[in-house]
Amino acid sequence: MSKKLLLVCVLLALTVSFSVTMAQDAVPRGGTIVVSEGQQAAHPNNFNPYAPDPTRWTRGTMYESLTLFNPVEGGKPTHWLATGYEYSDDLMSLTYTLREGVKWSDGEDFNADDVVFTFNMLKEFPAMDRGAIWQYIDNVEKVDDYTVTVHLNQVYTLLHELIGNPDNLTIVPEHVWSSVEDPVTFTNPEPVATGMLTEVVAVNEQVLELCKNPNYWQMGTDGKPLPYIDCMRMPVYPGNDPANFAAANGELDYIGNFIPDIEATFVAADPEHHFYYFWPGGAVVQLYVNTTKAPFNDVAFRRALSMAIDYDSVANIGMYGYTTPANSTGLGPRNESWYNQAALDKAAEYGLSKYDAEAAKAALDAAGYVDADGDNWRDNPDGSPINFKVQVVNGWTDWVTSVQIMSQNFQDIGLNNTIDVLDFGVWFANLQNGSFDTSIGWSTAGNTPYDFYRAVLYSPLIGTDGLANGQLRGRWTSEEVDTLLESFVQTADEAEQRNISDQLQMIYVENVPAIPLFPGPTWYEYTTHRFVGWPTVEDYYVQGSPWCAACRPIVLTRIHPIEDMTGQ
Amino acid sequence: MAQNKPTTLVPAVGRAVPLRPAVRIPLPGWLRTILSNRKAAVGMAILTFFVLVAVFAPVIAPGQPNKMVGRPHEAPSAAHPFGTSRQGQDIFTQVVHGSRSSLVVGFGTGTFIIMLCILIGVTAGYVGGLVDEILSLFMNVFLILPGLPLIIVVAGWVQQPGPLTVMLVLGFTSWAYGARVLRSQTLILRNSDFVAAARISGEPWWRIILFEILPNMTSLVASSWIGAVIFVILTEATLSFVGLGNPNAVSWGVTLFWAQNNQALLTGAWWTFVPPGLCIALVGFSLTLINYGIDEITNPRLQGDK
Amino acid sequence: MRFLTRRFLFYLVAAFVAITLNFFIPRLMAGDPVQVMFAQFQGRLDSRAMESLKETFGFVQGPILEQYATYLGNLARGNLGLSISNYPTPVADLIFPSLLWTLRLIGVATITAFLIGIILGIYAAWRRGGGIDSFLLPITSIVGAFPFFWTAMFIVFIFGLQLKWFPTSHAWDIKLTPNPDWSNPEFVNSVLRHGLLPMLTIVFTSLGGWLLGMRNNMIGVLSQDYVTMAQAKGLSDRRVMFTYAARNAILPSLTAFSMSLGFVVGGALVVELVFAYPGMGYLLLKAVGGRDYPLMQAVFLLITIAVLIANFMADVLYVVLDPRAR
Amino acid sequence: MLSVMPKPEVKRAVNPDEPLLSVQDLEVEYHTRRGKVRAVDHVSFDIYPNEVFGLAGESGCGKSTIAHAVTRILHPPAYIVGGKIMMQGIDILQMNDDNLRGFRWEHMSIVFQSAMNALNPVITVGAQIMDAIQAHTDMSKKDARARAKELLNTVGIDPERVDSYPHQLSGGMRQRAVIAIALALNPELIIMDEPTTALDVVVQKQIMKEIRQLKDQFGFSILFITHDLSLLVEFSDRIGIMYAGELVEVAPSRQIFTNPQHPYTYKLMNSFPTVSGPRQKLVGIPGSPPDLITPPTGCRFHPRCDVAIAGRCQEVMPRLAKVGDRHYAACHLVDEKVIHG
Amino acid sequence: MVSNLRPKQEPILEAQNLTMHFHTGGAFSRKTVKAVQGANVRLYPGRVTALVGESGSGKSTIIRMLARLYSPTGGKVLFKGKDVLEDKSRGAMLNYRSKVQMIFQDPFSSLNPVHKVRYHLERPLRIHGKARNRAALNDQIDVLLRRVSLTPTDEFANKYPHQLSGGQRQRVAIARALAVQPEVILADEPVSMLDVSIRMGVLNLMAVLRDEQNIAFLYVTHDIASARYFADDTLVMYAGYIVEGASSEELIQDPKHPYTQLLLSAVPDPARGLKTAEMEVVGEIPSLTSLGAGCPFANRCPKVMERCKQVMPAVTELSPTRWVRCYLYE
Repeated sequence: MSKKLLLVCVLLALTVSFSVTMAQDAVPRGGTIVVSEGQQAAHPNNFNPYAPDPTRWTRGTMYESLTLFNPVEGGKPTHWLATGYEYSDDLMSLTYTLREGVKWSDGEDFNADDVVFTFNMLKEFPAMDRGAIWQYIDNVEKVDDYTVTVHLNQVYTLLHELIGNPDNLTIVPEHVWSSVEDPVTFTNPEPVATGMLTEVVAVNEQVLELCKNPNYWQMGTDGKPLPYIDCMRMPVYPGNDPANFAAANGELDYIGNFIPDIEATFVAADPEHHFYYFWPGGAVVQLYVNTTKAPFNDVAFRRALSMAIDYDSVANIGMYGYTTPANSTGLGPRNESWYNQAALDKAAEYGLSKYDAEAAKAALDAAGYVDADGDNWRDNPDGSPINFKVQVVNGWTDWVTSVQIMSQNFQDIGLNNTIDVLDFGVWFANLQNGSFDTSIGWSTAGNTPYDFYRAVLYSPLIGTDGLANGQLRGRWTSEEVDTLLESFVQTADEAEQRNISDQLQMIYVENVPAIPLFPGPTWYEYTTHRFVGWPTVEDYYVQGSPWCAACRPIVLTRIHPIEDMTGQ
Repeated sequence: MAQNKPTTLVPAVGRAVPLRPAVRIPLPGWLRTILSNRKAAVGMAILTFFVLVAVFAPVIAPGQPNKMVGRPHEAPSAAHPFGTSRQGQDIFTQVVHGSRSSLVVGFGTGTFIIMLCILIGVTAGYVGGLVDEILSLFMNVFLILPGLPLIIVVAGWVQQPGPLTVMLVLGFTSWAYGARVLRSQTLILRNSDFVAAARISGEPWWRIILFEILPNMTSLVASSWIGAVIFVILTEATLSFVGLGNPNAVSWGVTLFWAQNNQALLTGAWWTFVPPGLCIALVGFSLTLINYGIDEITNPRLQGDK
Repeated sequence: MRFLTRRFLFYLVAAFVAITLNFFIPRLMAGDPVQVMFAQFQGRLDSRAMESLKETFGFVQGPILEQYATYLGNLARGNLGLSISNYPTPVADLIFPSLLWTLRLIGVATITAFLIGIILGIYAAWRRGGGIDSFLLPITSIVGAFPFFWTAMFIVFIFGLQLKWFPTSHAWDIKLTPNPDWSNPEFVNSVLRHGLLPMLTIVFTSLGGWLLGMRNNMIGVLSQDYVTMAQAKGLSDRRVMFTYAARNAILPSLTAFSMSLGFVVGGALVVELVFAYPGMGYLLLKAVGGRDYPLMQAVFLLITIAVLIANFMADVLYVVLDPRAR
Repeated sequence: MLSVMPKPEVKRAVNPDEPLLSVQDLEVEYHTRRGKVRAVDHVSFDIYPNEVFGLAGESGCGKSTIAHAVTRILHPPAYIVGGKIMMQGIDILQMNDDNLRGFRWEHMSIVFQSAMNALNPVITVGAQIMDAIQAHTDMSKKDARARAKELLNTVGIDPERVDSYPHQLSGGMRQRAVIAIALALNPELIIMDEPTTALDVVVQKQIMKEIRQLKDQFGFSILFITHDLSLLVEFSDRIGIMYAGELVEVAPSRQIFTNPQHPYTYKLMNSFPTVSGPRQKLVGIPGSPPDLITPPTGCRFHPRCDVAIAGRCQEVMPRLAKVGDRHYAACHLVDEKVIHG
Repeated sequence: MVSNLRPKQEPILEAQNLTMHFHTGGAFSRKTVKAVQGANVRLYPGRVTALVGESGSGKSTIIRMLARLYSPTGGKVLFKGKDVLEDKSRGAMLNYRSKVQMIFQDPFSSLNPVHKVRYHLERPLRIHGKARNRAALNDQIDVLLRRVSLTPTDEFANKYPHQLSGGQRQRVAIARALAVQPEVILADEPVSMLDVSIRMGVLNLMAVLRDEQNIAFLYVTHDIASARYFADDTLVMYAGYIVEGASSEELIQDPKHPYTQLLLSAVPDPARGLKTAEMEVVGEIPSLTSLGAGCPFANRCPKVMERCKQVMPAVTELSPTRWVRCYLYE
């Protein structure tokens, strides 16, 4: 019996007691919240949750997943279509107990057949299996109408997280989808779903408007079906400018925009009602260095680079002060509970991740990187000149600015470098095939450090074609790391996982395979002109950003109008 | 009421003095000719100003234009006459240095385009026949195709922002108008008696093109060239603005791109987009004036009464 | 009618060239466009889906002519392909509503600009040295020297953000009705309000060209004997100005109009972008930004075809105005 | 304030000895960038009813400028700076625009040099005739159309061509159409500025013959301008010879041809070959006409004149003086009767 | 007077059955303008042959074919008995042009406005190797300008065309033609654009060249009176056909072809007065695109016969010195 089950029980109890205590409170209902995620393409008339990008909004809100994991609380589960899950003792199977009484929006009952159908559909159409969950699954078995067992083909103790992510798996109705010939290109114009927003009122070049599912299974604290709001409206803004004008004008309620100078533009427009919180829980952005090339193959050189960067400027100017410098382990605030203090101390000892140009110069001098030919630029110890490029994607202006700062920092310590602004396709291909010197780039963030270190260091990610997948950009690998990563997912014991994590962090600090710059901020603004109940800085009950598929359903079940707007 | 002075009918309507065919004064005098026209003279003055700014940019505004020298979005002050960008760069320095790339790209690409125009237009006009039919068809087709979308599509594929790309893309997509104009002029000149006379004198074809036809098209070539330069400067700014330029470069278009990117409108940082926009417009306007001047010089009818 | 037939054939050729360019531009570029095109499907599509996608876009294995045939075949069936950024939505579905907005906005704006420019040009030439000639003409040429997008930004800044007279985004107020409803007068009113600023921007920036062109043509025509003779015949100024002078002077302007239509449309697309107007301009930029090549190509094709149709309409008008072209 | 000249009921009832048109001391200048050009300098002549008065001279001598000045269709940069143009006793130059509009075409019309340019290419010839009629009368559209057809018939065009556009007509027909427009209101005077220059001789012959017939039929006068001396002499009743903006000789055409008094006229008459008569050596006139921005002092012809009187012709400008019956010449030699025996 | 048409000497330049059909209306059009049909022209040293016709009759096309500016659709051009059209090489062309030169109608357009007079004269001298060095060049230019009475020569050599009057320009054009020391000069309406007072000067200059340098002239004009004045022989052209040829005086005194008669009766001539019997003529010159096989003058001819409309008559020789293409004289 694992601690997971225990957790489930506790949570169930919590939920129940919560509902009970609040049951008598009347909550204002109605209204249409206006949502923007910034610049947005026209909404296609497509409600297939497995279509790549534009149907993001169907995931979680229209089509639901089994269990949601809250990134803010280190992956605390909120059960949704499932009421619980449990790994077998040999960790080779994962059994879900499904919620009873859930109905599809057309009135049909939701049951295990739908879940099994959805899993198998992903198997049959790998194009839809975007989370690649079937790489760990052998088969999915219906135990009874409300129990489903997933049989694994190898031990992988993070499978529940993969399955829980609405971007990877949301359950579709078998009675509708079984007759769909090619679900990959199916546009699902008349969606039948279990989610809270299933009624399509408008979908056109300017707006997407969804209204609530009359049969929704979740109950509010007032004992009536959720959500409290009637509808959700997503206007299309063909640029950040108009979206931000609208935000500043108070036309929007729930916002995931990047807004420059947000205090001056958005908050100052109405400090009473305009709020934001850019929780730095996103993936850490790093400066990748190509460790297959000189001088980047020299750890001393990489350490010097780590000292040379003005992290504060990068965070404040490049990133508008919306994030803070990262630490040398590469882990961000989302994994704060996993931080290895020993590794951080080690980093401090080396002087890593701290802007000190003099120290960087000294480090370079010590390692033999001095100006040999008198051109005022440092050269390699063998006398060959150093001249490298810093790659960045065209149009990603926060990164371009950050790179401009770093390029200047490197020049200041005598390193000759230029900026190479590339089209996304070229940039991406260069990172994949290793034809770059240094480049800014994203990493991966998960509920445990595993996701980050696997993406950045796990050598099998270099495919047989020589292309690096994940974010294995710098190509620094070691067998030790590979073994550590493999053992992490073969145990469900958190203590052992922590031990592995500590070792990985120490290795990262010692070897500097890449230079962590800052954790990615998550864009989230909200206004309280019309609606309340938002995650606030004080009560950040879930990640606020509407971009988070696992979070927005939770937000939508909490918010309600200030005063009753039903019938308006 | 008797009038002392005889009136003339509708004095507003111009009737040309029966002038001889337009007088073309060879190079030493071309500047004098242009300056004799008031519009062109004003245009030349503005353009000269910007050329001087470009040449003496390091003197006028010393320092790296992309260097972060101040706080973000400082309003204009003595230290930063045009304020600073969101990145704390000095807009004045950027605008001064931007004149270099804007003018170089403008004139460089404009020259490249006009070369293409001459090559294609004169070939079509001079060779005639099937070659002309085919080239003319292409000219007309390219003329009618919506230029900017085509440029954006091509630039979208090219994926290598930079002056060379701009030059090639604009050259590839924008040669048609000038080529067409030069072709029809070549056709006229090719059928003129003096070309026939040159052939009868035994002049070889290349000398006829270079020494008989081209010198008679100088004003046309000049105005097409200037037109191309205006087009390039505006289009380059537009391309940069929509994010198809190199955001690390220093040009007016790029400064505007960053202004837009940092939501200058929203933050009220007008100083980040007004100066570069004005500069583009002023250079464009000065060139337009020069073109009007050339038009008026070659087509006396368009001149004012005095 | 021979003239129109010839023009029609020419437009067919032009359309064909545009289609062909669309096919060859990506194939002439350095690097492997297919790889770039599908880079963003990284890990999201399996190989079978990729293959079928490639086939849809004509990026099939085999000789280039075969690819070309596939591409033409798809087009002939009206298959513009599937959008990459909005996969698997057909490109046509994305474009159609935007196309209508663009046609409405740019159509009305260019025709308005042309008509105003023509009329002002007529008067500028008729009263040489008068108000229009010495005052309005230089102003419009200065305005015309600004990049379209800059003027648009400026107008948004002043009238939209500072004075708040007009909305700065969208083609209609979505709070009024989420779906377009042309039977609703409030909706129509909203469309007009939203369209006014972008339209004025396009009108202001393109007016100068028409004005100057018409003025110069008009000056040329005014010195023609038939105008002098019409005056001598004792005709009213109105009749001389419009039936004798303007009717002839407008012909070259009309030709210039059709030739620069493509240019104006290009500039107008950028104006749409600044005004967050849900038209093709924004779609094109979106497609370029998102490397949605099928969408990009389709936008270009449709804009081109719209321009060609507009040109043909200008030709028809030309034939109506000039008996010599009949 | 002048009123519109009343139209006589029977126009031809005017005194044949009274000049119909009297041009007195007419001065026209072109204001160019290089300076003022005196294109017409103190020119005076009369035209009598039913007379063809020809003006001859080389290109740029001012003959077309006079034609345009008389009809007041000179445009800037040309300005009438002095003189009078009296039409039946009223000075055309004093008319305001409204008066002029009513006067012109009703009393005086003009036929331009090139019919191709004189006809509006985008409207039918019928409409262009009707325009003229309807601008001056309150004739209905239908009547005006009938009149247009009649006029076309008069000038020898099939009346059914009334709906033809200019480009659908041949060169000769176009010129006839222009003449029809000029005849539309039956004016007393028609000014013809090189009406047949663009046509070949056979068609020219036909048209000139028709003009003559029309003149005899309707009794109008013609101010006829051409550079073709043969045609001028053959067609005109009287001829004025112009040189460099000045009228140097006026005489009946026979007399001009057979007994020219001014050296320029004399040389001019000996400059063109003929198809009849003896084949003789012709010499032309050496030199070229002067640049009018800096015209020669004195007699403008003196630099090309081989009989110029030293010291006099260079300094004193000769005035037009009577040398015979209706024969005037502006030459210092005229008084002294030294020329041509 | 020695007959031109059956001369004792050989023609220096001869056009045999020269034909020119132009295609118009673009690549897809089948429209053909039959500009010249079966023209025969002979030029003799020291003689002027005039080619008279209305504008559009094809006379300029003939002269341009002889100048080898156009390639004829059919027929031959013989120079001193040798067919020259065969050899299109640059050498052969240069050789031909050193013997056959041309003067254009419009002196305002036949001189390139960007070049000085000196350049216009220098180029043929250089191309044809008439002057080896700068000094020789200057001498030659001096001689040429003197020949056409443009003195002081230094002054004229340094002028641009726009600084010259029409007559002076035409003299420059003549000087340019003379530069290569040609044996034939083709003059395309050389005086029609000039003022009456200076025409004679130019014609007389050419007459002097004919006499002194024994040059053969082809004089194209629409003015039959000047043909009579200047030319020894005259050919009359109508709608692409040469319809009559005779010595000039004979032609004027006794025109045979109805068109020639019409033309002469139409020419205004004050010396003749208005007494001539006028021919009643209708219609205008036919369109060259729609010419049938018949005589093109048939539709206007007062003496037209049925067969005139079927087939163009062949040449009828009336005397050793004249011929006509008309059924009236068969």
